[in-house]
Amino acid sequence: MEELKLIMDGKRLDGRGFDELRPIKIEVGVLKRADGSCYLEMGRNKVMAAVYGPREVHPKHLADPSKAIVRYRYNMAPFSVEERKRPGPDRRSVEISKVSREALETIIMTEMFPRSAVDIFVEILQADAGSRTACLNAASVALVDAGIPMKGIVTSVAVAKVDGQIVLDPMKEEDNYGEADMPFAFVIRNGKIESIALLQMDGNMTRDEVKQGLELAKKGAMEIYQLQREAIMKKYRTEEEEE
Amino acid sequence: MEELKLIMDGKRLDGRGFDELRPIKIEVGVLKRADGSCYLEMGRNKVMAAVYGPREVHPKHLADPSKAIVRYRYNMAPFSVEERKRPGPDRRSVEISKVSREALETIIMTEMFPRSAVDIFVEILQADAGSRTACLNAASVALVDAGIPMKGIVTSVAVAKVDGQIVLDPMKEEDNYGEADMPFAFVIRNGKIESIALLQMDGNMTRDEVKQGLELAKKGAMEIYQLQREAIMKKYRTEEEEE
Amino acid sequence: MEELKLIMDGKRLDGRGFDELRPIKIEVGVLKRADGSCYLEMGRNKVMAAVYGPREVHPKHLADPSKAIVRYRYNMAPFSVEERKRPGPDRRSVEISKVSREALETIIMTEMFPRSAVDIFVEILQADAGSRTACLNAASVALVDAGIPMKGIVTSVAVAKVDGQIVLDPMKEEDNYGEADMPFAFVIRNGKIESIALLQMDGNMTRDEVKQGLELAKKGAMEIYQLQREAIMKKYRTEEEEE
Amino acid sequence: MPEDILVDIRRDYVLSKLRDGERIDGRKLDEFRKIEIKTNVIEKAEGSALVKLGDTQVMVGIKMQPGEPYPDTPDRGVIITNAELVPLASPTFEPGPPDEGSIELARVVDRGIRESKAINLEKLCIEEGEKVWIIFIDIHALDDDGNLMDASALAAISALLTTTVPAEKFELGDDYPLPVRNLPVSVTSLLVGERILVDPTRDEMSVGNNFVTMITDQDDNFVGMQKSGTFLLSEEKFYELMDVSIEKARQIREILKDI
Amino acid sequence: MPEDILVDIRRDYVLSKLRDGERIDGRKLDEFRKIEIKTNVIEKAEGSALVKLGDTQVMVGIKMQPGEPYPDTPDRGVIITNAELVPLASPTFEPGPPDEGSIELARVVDRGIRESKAINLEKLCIEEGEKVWIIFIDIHALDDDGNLMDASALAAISALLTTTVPAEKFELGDDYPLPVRNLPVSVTSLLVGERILVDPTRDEMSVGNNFVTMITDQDDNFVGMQKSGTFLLSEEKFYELMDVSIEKARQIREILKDI
Amino acid sequence: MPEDILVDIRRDYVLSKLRDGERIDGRKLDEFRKIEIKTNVIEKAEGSALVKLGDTQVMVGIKMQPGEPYPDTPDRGVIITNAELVPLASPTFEPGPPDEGSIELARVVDRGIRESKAINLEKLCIEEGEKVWIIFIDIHALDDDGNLMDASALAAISALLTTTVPAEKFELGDDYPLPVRNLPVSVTSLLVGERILVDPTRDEMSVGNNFVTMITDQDDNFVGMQKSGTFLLSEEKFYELMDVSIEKARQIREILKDI
Repeated sequence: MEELKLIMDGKRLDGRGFDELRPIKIEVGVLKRADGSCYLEMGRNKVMAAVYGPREVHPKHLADPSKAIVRYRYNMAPFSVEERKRPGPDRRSVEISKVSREALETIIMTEMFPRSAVDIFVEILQADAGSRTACLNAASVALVDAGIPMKGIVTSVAVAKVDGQIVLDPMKEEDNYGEADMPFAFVIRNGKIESIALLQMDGNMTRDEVKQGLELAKKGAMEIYQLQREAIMKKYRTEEEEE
Repeated sequence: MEELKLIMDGKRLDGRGFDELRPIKIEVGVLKRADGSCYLEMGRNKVMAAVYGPREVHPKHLADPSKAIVRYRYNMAPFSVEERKRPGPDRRSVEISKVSREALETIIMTEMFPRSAVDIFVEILQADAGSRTACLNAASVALVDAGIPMKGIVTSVAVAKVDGQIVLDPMKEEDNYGEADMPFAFVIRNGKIESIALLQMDGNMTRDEVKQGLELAKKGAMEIYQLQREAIMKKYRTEEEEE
Repeated sequence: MEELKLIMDGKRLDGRGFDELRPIKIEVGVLKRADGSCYLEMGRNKVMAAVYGPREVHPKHLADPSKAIVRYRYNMAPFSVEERKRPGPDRRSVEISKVSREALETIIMTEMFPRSAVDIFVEILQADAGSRTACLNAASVALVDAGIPMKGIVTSVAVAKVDGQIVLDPMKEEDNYGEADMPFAFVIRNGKIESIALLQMDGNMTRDEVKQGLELAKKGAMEIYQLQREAIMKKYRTEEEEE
Repeated sequence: MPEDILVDIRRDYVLSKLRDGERIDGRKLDEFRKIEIKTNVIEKAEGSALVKLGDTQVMVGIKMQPGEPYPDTPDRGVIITNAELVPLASPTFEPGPPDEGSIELARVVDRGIRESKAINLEKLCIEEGEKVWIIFIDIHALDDDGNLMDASALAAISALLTTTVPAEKFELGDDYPLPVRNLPVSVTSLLVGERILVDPTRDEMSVGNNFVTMITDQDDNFVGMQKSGTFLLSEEKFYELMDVSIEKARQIREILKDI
Repeated sequence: MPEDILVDIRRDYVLSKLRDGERIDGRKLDEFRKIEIKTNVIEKAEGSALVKLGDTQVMVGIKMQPGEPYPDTPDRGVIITNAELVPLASPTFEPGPPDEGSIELARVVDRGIRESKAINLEKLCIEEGEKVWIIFIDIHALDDDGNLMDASALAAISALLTTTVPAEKFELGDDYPLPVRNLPVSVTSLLVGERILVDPTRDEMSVGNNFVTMITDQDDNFVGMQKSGTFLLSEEKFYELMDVSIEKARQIREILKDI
Repeated sequence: MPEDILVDIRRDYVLSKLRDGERIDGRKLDEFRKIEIKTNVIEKAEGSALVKLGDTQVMVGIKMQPGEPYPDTPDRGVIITNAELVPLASPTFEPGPPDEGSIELARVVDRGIRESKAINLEKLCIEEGEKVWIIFIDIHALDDDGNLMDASALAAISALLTTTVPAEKFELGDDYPLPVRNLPVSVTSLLVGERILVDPTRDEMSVGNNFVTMITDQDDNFVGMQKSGTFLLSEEKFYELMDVSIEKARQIREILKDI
């Protein structure tokens, strides 16, 4: 394979600097049936999140008498990718659903709703690199929209190593041809990053590069957090105005 | 594809007139284990229907406290068609099972048997055009044989548009190369057609052709109904004689 | 296909006489989590058996109020055979699991443990001819190791017809190119063969050959039984010494 | 309040309004909800459309790739229609393989496209008997506030109208627009006693799943019909449904012509 | 009356009759029920047979098509045997993928055909290593009044005896009869205490699922055996079973010769 | 005693020891259990290894066969990693298709092998774009006494180190050793409050499934990380984990070098 130059003159293929996010668009409360919902674009990712709950658990034997169970389904529409994807979960979706659920479960006050379920469904309508982070950001907003009591908000972003450089929020080409990919999710509380809720990594990074990546991810997460907040507040403002 | 002439000199490929049914053969009570059963041939279709019930529902959570549930399984034997069919339900069978169940459920007095199930199984041993109508006719007789209380009898037949002509009870070639196919099922009560229990259509028909098709279907259904009655009565006569 | 000579100068391809077993190695109690376990080699077969129980039944509706249910899972590791085997049960495994379960269930005192389950899992790590017999021998020892009350011990061995000759414990080549294969399992009690717990056969054998095969199988089973006993006693001796 | 009591209340309300000939959202009996169609919403798809029918939302994406023709139509493209009623769209949808509801939805939508000959499949032959274009029509429900059928059918034909055959990607010459030559329109009605309610909402469906779908083409001919639900249909209503379906489809087809 | 009480009553009745050496339907211990065989009942199949064994009914259809040989037998046809215990045939059968009962049934029937070399597979090679005839033997149970095993084995060999290799359909020359050269016959017995009951009915099976199936070929050689059920078999009974199986199979083989 | 009470007792015991900075089996916080590796245990596999990590036992078998490359890497071999948590290995494992636990296990192990470029996939091309070697890495758990992750990763690389490419069997020239050029090592830690417990046992896991796995290569670079479990990780602990993972991996890598 010919060497692909992903960085030229200090700029990335799409003109971004190393520490810049892709454009983000967030809409809250876009679905009628769901208890909470959010449509989110992050670069070319287009995802829809819905939250149902707290509600009864089916099948019943899955219910936990001491707290709500949290379920998360990351699902790609067949038309969301270059080559049509066969419907239904594949191994990748199952892994992403697991780590995403674990990240969100840390902030949901599940002990307030014993024997019930909080179901989070995310549909990837168009996928680009970082779809799991886009989904987590959308899901987090949908949880707020559904009024689920939470100890903070989850905000997610990836960093990558590309042509030896650590960059924020990699797009498809950087993910495919870069040297490493590292998605994070953070818990943000009182406007500050408190801890890491999701951490994965694959590729090749030195200890220092990882450290550099974490710092960059935190910066990006704070920017996304502001957009999440604005979108939520905009909805509530609109609702108040309508009343 | 070369144009296939399906009608010549006012006759169809098998010599039938436009309003003629294929030969029909009905045998009642042919299975020991089932509560009711019927073997039916309609042209080259050969189908076997069995009814079990009212009986306990498994799994239990499917039971309805206010009435019996009705289940219908249209299943093709692997050897019933030109090219061997893989065992198990395909999408076509699932759709046919649904609309057939809905047709029969309208006449079964389900409210008499709360928490129970009436199971109707139809095996297509040989398939030709119109297998869903043959199955419904067999199932209807099997329900009578099982002694399930009903508000009428369901009789089913299709019409088709072939070389611009509306014909009754199309066979394989007419179904494959015709311009439209329209299966009906009717509820017959006190010897008269009361209403439509199943209605599907695909192809291309004008409003008038649809009307013409409905009239033709009603004529055919009345003939089939007579054969269903005879078959049932023959069985009861035989049983009385044997006693 | 060219004729393969499986017997030359009264010896088999691996130098064994007609009535000789392949080398057998048995280790008891090799797993920590299982209630009983056994690793067994029989020729090139390498199998691991584990027993769990008596324990609660899941799902609960499978429980029998009058006795323990017995479950048996014969499972081949993907790397156990020449060409990689897709994970999960195939039709052959399902049949072997059924007849093996039935063989062991005859000797387990299931009536002592109503509503519970005795689960027997056997993993084939490397397969050669006779893997079902190796598994049964391992499972039988694992049951003893788990302390499951039994009316005897099950010991299993196959015979084959090879170049017209009845031979004991056939290996792969004899199984593939021989004229018949006949696996047996016996119940041994008080050091004597009491009855047949498993019997299958395919190939072509006269009545006399079957009889000859049974006698040979009984001889082989008694030898295996001694090895099973020794392995069990060795473990208990070791445990006593350690105390 | 438990869900079944809510359903009872909703049904009573729908029925009491209907006694006065009114629908709970103020529509006329034969009036569709507001229709919004956005096309080309998914750039990675060969064609796509998001349809809003009131609060019901359905997205359809079209993917195309070369593949084998059916043996009996060696010179024609292949249509494969699939519907996913993902649990995001309704509290009653479950994850898992398609159930009878989503299979029926996909098959009826497919029939409308296929039987109206909306796509000129002869123009999708690459090499007779060897290679033709496979068209995947994937229906993805997003919000089920009733009448997914008509919303899906509308999204399907809208997405097809904006589909580009991706010939370049497969080194098969220049891209070209998918040849669409008919505009099938699906009209679904709910039958409540003697009334016919066109384009029923979820709330109206609380009175029962008594549907008839009729699909017509641009010549007002019928190309597909499906009675769906456990109820009996009189001959009289059948004829009435044909008339209303033709008329409503004509109106909706005007919207499609603007795509 | 609940089903389990009925089973108890039935079992007691079967056992009390047996104490006098009698079966509830008056048959001798080693007597088969009446056998009826109809062949060529499904014209679309390459071969077919409907077998009635008393009230037990099984249909077998044979389909053939060209396909790839197994790598280790590049010059031979392939047999694939499948059994469906459809819920039509018994209140105890469930819809769904084959369970262990139907898998065992299919595999034992298959073994009888295969090991008796009933079909001359060498004559079903089309092009060595590339293309051979695949024979699908599909067992379809219609009414299970006991001993589906022997009914299925009988239907399978009967269907094969009337099978035509559909060479013309695949442009592979003239059709010809499937080369069948042996007549395997399955005999299943129920063991009740010291008694051997040949061809058990459903009612007799209420005493326990203690079966042995033995399949012999036309030279009275054994080609397949299967002990099925949770019970112990004595050596003595094993030998008795061999004798009875050879004898009964001879009788049934006479019927087959008339096909 | 019911299982949940046992879990409570176990947890209390683990926690009370930890308060004194001790582990229940006497190990230091950053100490692995005894590691035993046996290779070439399955002759029919192209490579194999049985790893014991204390009482945890995992077997990995490698099978190789020619197959098609991925379209985007036409000149490289393909790795397929699969894990079966068979019910033999733990009372909590169920038969059936892989659940999320076994999928995560397989994918993390796969990532370590793949991202460290441990296998020189370019040397596994047979014919560019047509045929390459497929490597199946099958992880078979035998006894789960905790930390299957590290045991599986260790068994996988050990098995690969002893794998022979079976070229002769497929008539593709002489057999040759699989080209392995890196030694990824996985280190999994359990987080309990402020403590980091390396290589946790089953009993220790009773305090919660709070794991972080970090995989490093022979240059001490990170090639894979996975936080697994419902807990929050502080930045401080994250850096501590990186240090401990590098250090422990170095020690384990020494063992691998002796294979």
